[in-house]
Amino acid sequence: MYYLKISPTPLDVHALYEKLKDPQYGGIVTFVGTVRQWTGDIETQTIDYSAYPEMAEKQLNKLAAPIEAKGARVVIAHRVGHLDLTDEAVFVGVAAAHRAEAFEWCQYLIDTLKTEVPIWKRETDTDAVRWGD
Amino acid sequence: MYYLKISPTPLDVHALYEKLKDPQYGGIVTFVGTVRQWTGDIETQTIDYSAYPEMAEKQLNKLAAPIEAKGARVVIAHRVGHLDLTDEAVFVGVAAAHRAEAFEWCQYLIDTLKTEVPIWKRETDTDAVRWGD
Amino acid sequence: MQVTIKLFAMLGEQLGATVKLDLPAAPTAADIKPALQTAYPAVRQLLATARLAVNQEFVEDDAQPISATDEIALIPPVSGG
Amino acid sequence: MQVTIKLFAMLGEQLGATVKLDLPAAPTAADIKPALQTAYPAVRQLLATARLAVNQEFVEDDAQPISATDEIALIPPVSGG
Repeated sequence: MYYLKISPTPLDVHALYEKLKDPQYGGIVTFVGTVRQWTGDIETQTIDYSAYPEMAEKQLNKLAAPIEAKGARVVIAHRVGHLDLTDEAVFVGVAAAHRAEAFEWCQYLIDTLKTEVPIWKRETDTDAVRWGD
Repeated sequence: MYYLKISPTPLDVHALYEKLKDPQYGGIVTFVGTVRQWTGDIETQTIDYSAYPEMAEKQLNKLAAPIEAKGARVVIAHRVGHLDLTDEAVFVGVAAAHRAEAFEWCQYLIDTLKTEVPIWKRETDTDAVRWGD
Repeated sequence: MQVTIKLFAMLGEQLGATVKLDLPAAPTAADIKPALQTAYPAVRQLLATARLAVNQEFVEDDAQPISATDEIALIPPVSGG
Repeated sequence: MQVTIKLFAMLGEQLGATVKLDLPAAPTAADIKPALQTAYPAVRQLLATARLAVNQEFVEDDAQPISATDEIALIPPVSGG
């Protein structure tokens, strides 16, 4: 039932959100990560995301399955390729019966994605090129 | 800068989300509350929301101002009138530099809205009409 | 002194969107709910759970004076969202 | 035994998307990073911070045997999202 995708196509945030709507759910929490201009004194111009796509999708499945087993719906999409300022890099959405669990699970998924899913960013900043930490 | 609205017009979730995008923010968290069909054994058919609109908008301003003062952007819209299953009743969005604060503030806003903002629901369930608790 | 009180949700359904209420001279916020409960004993319990708002602000201080031009409302437990 | 190792991010930029590596007979997961560090001392530190994946799963057990048909990858610290 859940939808997980890693793709170079720009994220269609509204279409991803619509996948979460269902009469059985009362709360939908989404997180969208966008390309931010400033990190302290460092100015970012663009970000290139790359992935180990087969493993990344397997890892996303491992994260999403236990949340869905609790009755929620999970939608995750991550973009790869060349992104400009304000472009959406990632969408994580959870629909659940009640809002507290939707918040908890959405935050768990993005926090865990950021350590366990093989995707990397390469920032082109005004002063240097940096691989994400 | 923030946008707060109470209106009988159906919520345009995508337009509300777009108001949150800005190069200074890297994380956007949104909560959408929709009309759920089942609450235990009670089946909901429709919900009518009513408000004390002038006071509700004042209360939303009081909630949003301190969050915006911390550098985030807040967008809140609540629908009034007659809603069917899966219709969006409320949108609460927070854009912030970092995701942890966006999650925290979005959840704070919806939790506080639910106790401090004069809006009421009147559920038409299959067995009875109920005012929200 | 007569004041008009806005009512909402189940209270509005029971008593109408507004009611007029006679208060003693120099009234304070603390006088309103008891006077309403005397006038409308059938909704005594609903009135007890409602919060008073004056000029679109929840009243924090029961000693707040009430004037005839204030916008007074009773706010039943809210259930938006 | 020769294996092919997939590399990503800064490691892929430095050494290419794949490298071939000779391992002793009956190798285990524990043999891979030291052999790579010997072959590519310039990226010793980058290799140290990477995690090993075999058949698209992070390796939890250093004693896991490695066969010539396994898909082996080194995963630098991820930075998606």
